[in-house]
Amino acid sequence: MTTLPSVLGTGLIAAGVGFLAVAAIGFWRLPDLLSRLHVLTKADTAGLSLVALGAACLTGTPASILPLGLCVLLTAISGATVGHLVARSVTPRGGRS
Amino acid sequence: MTSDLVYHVAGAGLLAIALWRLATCRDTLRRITALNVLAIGIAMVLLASGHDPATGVTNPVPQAFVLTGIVVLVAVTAALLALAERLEGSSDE
Amino acid sequence: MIAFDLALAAGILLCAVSALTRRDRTASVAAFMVLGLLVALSWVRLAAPDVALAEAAIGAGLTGALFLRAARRLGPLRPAAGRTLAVPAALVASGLGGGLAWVFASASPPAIYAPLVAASLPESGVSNPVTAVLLNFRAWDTLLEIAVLVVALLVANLLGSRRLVPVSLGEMTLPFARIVAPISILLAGHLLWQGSSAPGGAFQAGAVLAGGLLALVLAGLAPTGTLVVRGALIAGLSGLAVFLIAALGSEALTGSLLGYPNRAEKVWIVAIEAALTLSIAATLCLLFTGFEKRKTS
Amino acid sequence: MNETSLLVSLPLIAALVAAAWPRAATITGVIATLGNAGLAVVLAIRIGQGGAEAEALGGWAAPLGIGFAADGLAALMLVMTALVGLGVSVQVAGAPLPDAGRTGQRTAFWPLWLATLGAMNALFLSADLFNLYVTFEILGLAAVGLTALSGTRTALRAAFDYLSAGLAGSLLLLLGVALAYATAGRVDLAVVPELAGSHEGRVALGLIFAGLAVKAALFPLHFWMPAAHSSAAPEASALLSALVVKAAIYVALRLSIEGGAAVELLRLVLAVAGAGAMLWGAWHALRADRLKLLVAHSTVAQVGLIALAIGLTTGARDGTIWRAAALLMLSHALAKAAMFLAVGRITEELGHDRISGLNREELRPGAAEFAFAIAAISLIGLPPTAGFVGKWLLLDGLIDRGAWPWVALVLLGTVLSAAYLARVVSRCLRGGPHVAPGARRPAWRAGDAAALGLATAALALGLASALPLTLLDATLT
Repeated sequence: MTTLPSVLGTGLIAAGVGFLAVAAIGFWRLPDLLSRLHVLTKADTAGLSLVALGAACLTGTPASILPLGLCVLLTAISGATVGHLVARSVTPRGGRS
Repeated sequence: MTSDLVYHVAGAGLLAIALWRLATCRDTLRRITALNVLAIGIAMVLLASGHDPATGVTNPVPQAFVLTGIVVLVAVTAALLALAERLEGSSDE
Repeated sequence: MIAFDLALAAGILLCAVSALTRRDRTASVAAFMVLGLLVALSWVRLAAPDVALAEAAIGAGLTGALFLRAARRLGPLRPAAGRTLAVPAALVASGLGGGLAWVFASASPPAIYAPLVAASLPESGVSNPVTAVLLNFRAWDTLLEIAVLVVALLVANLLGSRRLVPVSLGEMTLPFARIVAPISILLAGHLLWQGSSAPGGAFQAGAVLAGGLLALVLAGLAPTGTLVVRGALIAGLSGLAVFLIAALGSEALTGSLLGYPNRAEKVWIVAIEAALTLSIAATLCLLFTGFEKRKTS
Repeated sequence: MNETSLLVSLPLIAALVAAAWPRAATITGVIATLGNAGLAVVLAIRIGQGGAEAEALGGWAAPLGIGFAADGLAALMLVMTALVGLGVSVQVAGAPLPDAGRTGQRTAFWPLWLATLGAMNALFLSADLFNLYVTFEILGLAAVGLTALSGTRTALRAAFDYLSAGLAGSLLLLLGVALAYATAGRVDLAVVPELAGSHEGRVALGLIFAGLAVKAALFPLHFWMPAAHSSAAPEASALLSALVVKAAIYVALRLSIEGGAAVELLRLVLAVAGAGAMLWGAWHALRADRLKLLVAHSTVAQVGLIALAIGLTTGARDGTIWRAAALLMLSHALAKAAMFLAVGRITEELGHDRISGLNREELRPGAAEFAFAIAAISLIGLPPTAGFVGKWLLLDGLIDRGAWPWVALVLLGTVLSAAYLARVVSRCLRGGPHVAPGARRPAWRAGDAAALGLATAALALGLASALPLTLLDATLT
């Protein structure tokens, strides 16, 4: 069972979960909305991509890589868009940040 | 202790919380949320009953019941929310 | 895995309490949506992936969106008048919950459905047992369930629920809508086709399609004229019409309501499911966007 | 094609047509209601002659599939629904349309009524607990639409309370069905005797009955009902009070027949709740100041009487009491629909529905007042109406068993109903010196014809009560 892809996959997933944990702690500890957003959008995207990559290594079939890639793409784009919208809603109208 | 028992207890817990909220709260949106939580609780005990820990398979018939329940619930919730919004609007007029 | 189950159950209960006690409406709706996602996860653990898909898409996603719309329109929670019933009600409710948990945990159903489903599955035309139950063995339940959706649509139409007017979200949202909408169409088709042999089916596909359509509407990319709303209403009604015609047609052919002709079951089921997918998507979309443009606020 | 399939599918198809083409809504609605009545009568005749029929939908036998059980009781309910529906449809189709708002209301009425009709038919035929839950949801939503039809704030408030109470009731029912599955492993109606044999099963039946009690507005779970039934438009009130409430009662009756002697405790609770409802409803009807509120409270009382009859059923199929309950349901449906339609007409003529204002000098009593009086006679249970036959059978069965306290309660309820209905009848049928010489007569409207027709049907069924009773003999065992 301890082949290279499985070790690599487990490592990647662990790293991804670490990213997500850091993001969660940041969300909890940081003082204001914009810095919380900053933490969430970036660390989440990175964490999820690492988890997906790890999962792809673990399964190793092309059929599972397509949905995983789709997951990463959708989370990345929706995370970015939602982050933008939330930031916009708190920025004073007309003000550029 | 099996995982089925955990979900039975969690489902009953959801039922208890929802019933408590239904009995004590008058706010329309809160009541609708409580009814939704109640439905989730029912679905959970139903699925946990249909789960066979020996084979790890869940009976498809209760699964179909829960699926039907989810769709029915979103329809009724939408109607309730439309009524609640209409009520709110007519009190302002 | 028992530790995971315990943690999940604790999270579910925590979210439920939070959704029902937070004074801030948005926070309460957010807790409800997280509850839906955690519940979907628990249903994966209970080996019910079809239900998990539907719960995530409909229970958490669309219901949550409906709640958010209502939270916005209903305004903040008014402080309740001083009621002292909370403690006795909590005692009664926890007693009831404990009793129910005990009753449910002590009951173990005799295996009646499982062998019947297993024996009849080869004749049902599909190999996903949940789809076989929903569209063949107990198709009458499903037909009536679609009727519930139709009646909800009629009630919303009657109430003239206020139409959602998309505010300008800026051009940053355009790429999102432009990517999500086509993907949702592809995904809906995939779920629909896959439903006959693996988790998926008309409800999951319809919900995903509705999500894609809503992304277009909210980004201001979809037409919202009166004619479009009317067309969507007809599309919402058409699913039940197709199902009813198929029911009566199958009776004319085989002498039994919803008894599909032999060896053509899969064609009938997939055709009905395709019509249902479109109609469910239109219905869910309309229930969210509303019908009437009204001037109030 | 089979009548049962057409009975459940035609109303739904017509509802879709009426919703998609609002301009053709009235004609579609009238044709579908007529067709439904024809089908129901044909089915009832066939069952009366050939006995009960059972059908497995899609060829999948219960417990896996869903069965239709078309027996005498179901056929009686189908005919009842068809008759009341015909009356109400005549009233709606023939009503004058003074303004555009009314037109919108009328086009919205038809799809909702047709969906109600389809759901009622499906409910009466269904022999599966989960399927019953789904039909209840259609019925609940359509009924809420009917309540909200008039669009006033009180109607909307009542509709909201109605829908949330109805949803809570359905969810209790669903919880009971879930527990029934967890106990017995299946949910078709034949499982009820098995459920009655174990503790868990009895809890499941208790939950189902509690859900039904909420839906039937049984005391003390009736809080939502008088407001909903008195604030809706008259045609909607007639449908809600005469038919929709009966759906839950019908299921309670069906379950207690199926359950046999084993559900004794539940039935006792039902009987006590019924007695409570009878007294509470009568008390509030005696004190009501508005006509519609009086009629709505009288529904609480009458439903209580029917629940009492169901509760006192011994479970044996040869008993008379459950037949009495079925007959009381039929007579209450016809009389109550006639009464609400008549009240609608009276309100239209007078411009208000205050009971104290029914003594008027400038307006002669018309057909609506007459219809109200006949309906009242049937509700009180005076001969020769169907209500009389129902009450007679009930008392007969109770006296046979020597259940004297219950006999006294039923008689007390009868006296009370005579008292509160007399408040209205004595005022609106007074002629002679009270009416000024130049008093005008109210104009003749379709609503009068509908109310009179339904009231006459309640009267005629008393004379021809052998028909429903022979039909009931063909009830499934």
